[in-house]
Amino acid sequence: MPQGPYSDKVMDHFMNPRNMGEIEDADAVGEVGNPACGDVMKLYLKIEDNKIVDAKFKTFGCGAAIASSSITTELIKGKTVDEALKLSNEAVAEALGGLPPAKRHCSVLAEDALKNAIEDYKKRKGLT
Amino acid sequence: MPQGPYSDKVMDHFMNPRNMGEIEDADAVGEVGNPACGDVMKLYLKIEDNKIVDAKFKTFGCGAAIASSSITTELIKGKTVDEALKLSNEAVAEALGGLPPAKRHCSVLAEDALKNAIEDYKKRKGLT
Amino acid sequence: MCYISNMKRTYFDHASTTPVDRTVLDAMEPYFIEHFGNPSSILLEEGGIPHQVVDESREKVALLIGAEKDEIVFTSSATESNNLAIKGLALGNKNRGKRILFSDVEHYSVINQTDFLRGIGFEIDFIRVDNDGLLDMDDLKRKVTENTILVSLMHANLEIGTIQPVQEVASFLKERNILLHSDGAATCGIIPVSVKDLNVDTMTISPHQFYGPKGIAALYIKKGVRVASLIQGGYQEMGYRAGTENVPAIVGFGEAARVAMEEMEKRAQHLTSLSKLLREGITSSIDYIHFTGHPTQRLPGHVSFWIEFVEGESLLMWLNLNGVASSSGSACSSNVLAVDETGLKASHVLTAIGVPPEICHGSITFSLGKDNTMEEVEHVLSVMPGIVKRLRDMSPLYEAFKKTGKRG
Amino acid sequence: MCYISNMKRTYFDHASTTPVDRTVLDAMEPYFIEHFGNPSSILLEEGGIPHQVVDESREKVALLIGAEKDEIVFTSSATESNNLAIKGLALGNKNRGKRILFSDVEHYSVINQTDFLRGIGFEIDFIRVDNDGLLDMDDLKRKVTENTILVSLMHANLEIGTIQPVQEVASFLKERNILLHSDGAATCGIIPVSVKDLNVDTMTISPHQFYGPKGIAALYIKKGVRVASLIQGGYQEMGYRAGTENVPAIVGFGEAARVAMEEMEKRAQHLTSLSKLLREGITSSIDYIHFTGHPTQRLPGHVSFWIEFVEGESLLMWLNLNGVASSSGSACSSNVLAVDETGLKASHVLTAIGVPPEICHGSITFSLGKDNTMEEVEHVLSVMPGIVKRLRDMSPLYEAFKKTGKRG
Ligand SMILES: Cc1ncc(COP(=O)(O)O)c(C=O)c1O
Ligand SMILES: Cc1ncc(COP(=O)(O)O)c(C=O)c1O
Repeated sequence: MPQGPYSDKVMDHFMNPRNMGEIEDADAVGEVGNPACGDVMKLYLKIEDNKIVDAKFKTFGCGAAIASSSITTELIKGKTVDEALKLSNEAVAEALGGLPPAKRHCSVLAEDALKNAIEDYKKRKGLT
Repeated sequence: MPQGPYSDKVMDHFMNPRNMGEIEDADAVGEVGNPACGDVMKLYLKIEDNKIVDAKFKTFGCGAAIASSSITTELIKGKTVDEALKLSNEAVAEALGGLPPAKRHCSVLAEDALKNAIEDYKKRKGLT
Repeated sequence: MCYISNMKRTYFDHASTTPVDRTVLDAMEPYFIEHFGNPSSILLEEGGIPHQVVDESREKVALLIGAEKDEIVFTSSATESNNLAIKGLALGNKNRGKRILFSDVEHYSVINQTDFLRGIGFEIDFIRVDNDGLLDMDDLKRKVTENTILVSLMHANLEIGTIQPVQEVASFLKERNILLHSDGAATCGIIPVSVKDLNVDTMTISPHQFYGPKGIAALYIKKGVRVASLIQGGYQEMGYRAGTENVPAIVGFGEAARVAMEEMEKRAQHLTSLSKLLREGITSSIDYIHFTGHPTQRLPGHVSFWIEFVEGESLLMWLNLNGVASSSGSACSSNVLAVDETGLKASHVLTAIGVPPEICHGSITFSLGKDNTMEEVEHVLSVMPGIVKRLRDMSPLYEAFKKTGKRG
Repeated sequence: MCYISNMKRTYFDHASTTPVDRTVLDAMEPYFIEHFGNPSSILLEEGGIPHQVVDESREKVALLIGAEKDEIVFTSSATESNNLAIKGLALGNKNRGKRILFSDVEHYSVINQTDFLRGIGFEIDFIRVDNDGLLDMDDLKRKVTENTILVSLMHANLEIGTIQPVQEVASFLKERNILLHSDGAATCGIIPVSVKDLNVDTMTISPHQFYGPKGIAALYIKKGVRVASLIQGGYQEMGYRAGTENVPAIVGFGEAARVAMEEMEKRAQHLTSLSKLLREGITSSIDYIHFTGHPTQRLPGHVSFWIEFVEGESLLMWLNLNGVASSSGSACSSNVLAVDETGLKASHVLTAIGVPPEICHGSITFSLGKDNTMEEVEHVLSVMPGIVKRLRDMSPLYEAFKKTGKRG
């Protein structure tokens, strides 16, 4: 069968998103995007000893946005906060087997959501 | 089978032109047209007692020009000179079952050839 | 993207394109090989039949919309017809004025001509529509000036289904000697159309929306109206459109038109009853849903809506994964292969009918066809609620709404 | 106009159009009904295969002329390609100048753009050709000015068969930063073409001259060259050409291109040997005959000539009645269905190569194809002398010539 615009990896994460949901007692929450633009991502992190022990997301958006959020939670779980901060949107897109040019902003959004959550974490910890 | 641009009558006269040839001792000869325009008609008449007893033509030109010449010789044979003069290009086209708009000038050429021949006749007779 | 292979497909996207009818394809077949000749080669035996069948097809297309045969010009697509009509009318009548008006809900093949037209000296303005998508007559009256030569008002919009009051607009414009083009791609072949009654100057007709082939369409040009050609060359299509005739496609167009006329009433009844069920079923099973377009003045078999807290592309993709083909005015889906993000604007049609962009994130259009069945409607109704629930469960916007009762 | 029915036809008019190859039609078939989807609907399963096959066809067409895939834009005909190229290059580069040059032997789909282009502010001039139809380089040099942005020089002319020195012209123009469009409708798919070697900016490719379908063609647009679109609308063909893709025709184009590449050498050898015989046979049996076009730099299988004291349309009609399809640059035959006589001018191509209109009254072109046979050549050779004699016997011009020895 021919490939649609999305890689198999994107489709897999779209159909079977990993870590979808809320963390009630999250140590950090990041939310980025704008309803008027069509994408909103919310990322919940559980952090112990500076290490991300759990991550969940809720996303409103297109297939690429959902897949980007899903893979991001997978990529950061087990990482230290500093390691996680190094995750770039390119790395997110690459982990998904690539994104169509018009959808690159979705991986940027995922990177932003992560940065936003870690900022929240640092704020809560009084680290900034 | 579908009809081409020409009526069956035109095709018949194109394929089997009537009265094609020369009259050696013609009483009148008309020649009209211009090689640069692609059509030249030459009409030979044999006239006795003011009556056209024979008519022949030679024509260089397209299918419509050949058919127009051919039918004109048929239409005028047996007519008096004055009757023949009344033959219009519309009558020629009509006798052919019609001509495509772009080919109407061929029937005009036939009318002109006839007029030209009759003029020649009158000149020879000193009638003009 | 076929993850659930071998699933029976429910095709509810006839507005996008339709399969060619078997009878239409059968009619086309002889003109690829057996009667392949050039219709302009009329002095050759090879040209005879092609010439004749092009002529007969022109007649059939003319009949479909109540036109004369020599008022039909074949083009390669509805898009080309709209371009020929608008640029051709503009250039053919530029001595009378430079102002052109488009309705706010015209198809891209009309509105995207704006830059080209401005570049060669024309002035474009847009006429508003109301929340049902109907042209705002007051706005039309305000925007018509002495300098106005042309208005483009589509007959019906494929995204929201609304049928425009073309006849009424035509009457108003005729009094002012202003030309009217109407894009009938969504109506001709589907509902009865009479160009004489509608009183339009030009109208686009597109067969691949009614089981005819792609790569062919037509423009009705009312006798006496001046339309400059856009594509010049040989003397085909009475000089309005040069290029060797696409004979098989023209024959298929004619056949599709003939069959459409014959079956129009039957098809419309079938479509109307199916779409009524579909609409009722969706209404009763999904909350926070908003139907778009006019409730009654609309295309048969056309159901369009947007759902709060549900993004259009994701909904479309989930429907697809469940075997259902629909289309979406969603920002994303329409141009997912664009080279950059400039294509990702909200649908101009939804914006025009006043749908708030901070709540609506893409609409879905179900456009049914003659071969759709009750079972297919039921299948769609059975999968929709689960998909909507799934996407809402995942949505931070829905989460916030449930907690606060506030939207957006 | 079938008077001699059931006569086996000898088709020597491949320059006008060719039948679709059976393998090409077979390749097209699945895309009318089974895979009818809209290639732009890439989020739907229905769009997947159509999208993919359009992509694959683009690759095959690119390969045929040595281009990159994304340098190929599908259009509806060679005529449209020529219009897109010339108007598009003109409008896309109008800030650099307003002067455009056409060779004197361009096809109608180039020269008939003159009025449109002048109407929007461009200046057109024509470059002479020599008696063999080759571009006059000195005239080109004389006519190129600071203000010149574009030259259109066809790759080969279908009426006289001459292949132009496109590469040489390109080198001259590149130094002056002037764009070059070349109409390859007569060459691509028939002789080897490399757009990189030819160094053109745009080139027209037309499959219905090499056993592909009608209603589809392409324009090569060199990467980086600015071409404004002529038909605006949705985002198809990378924005150069809007409108739902004609999938079956595109697939047929790709297949025809693939087969043409594979068989090109074999076909050309066959054509060359047949046309050599044809030419020799005509030469030895008919007097006062003049072959047109370049003796060696010409299309394979192409024999063109005019005969003194014989009018083109009559000759063409008699050949047709004898089962032979040819074409004629004759004033009359080309536009016999025109609404008036304005179409009845002598061929601009014959005039351009210096054929005296008072002696020449239309040329005949035999363009052979891959399926023609030696027997067919012999049939043509057997009927030609009789037809010529018949028409001369009937001609007052020939009568005068015989009597006076003077022509015209
Ligand atoms: C109303 C309307 N007009 C024109 C078009 C353009 O049609 P095409 O892409 O076949 O040229 C469409 C396409 O869906 C349409 O909906
Ligand atoms: C050299 C050349 N260019 C363009 C064309 C136009 O082709 P079409 O009528 O298929 O658009 C022709 C037609 O014969 C041609 O010979």
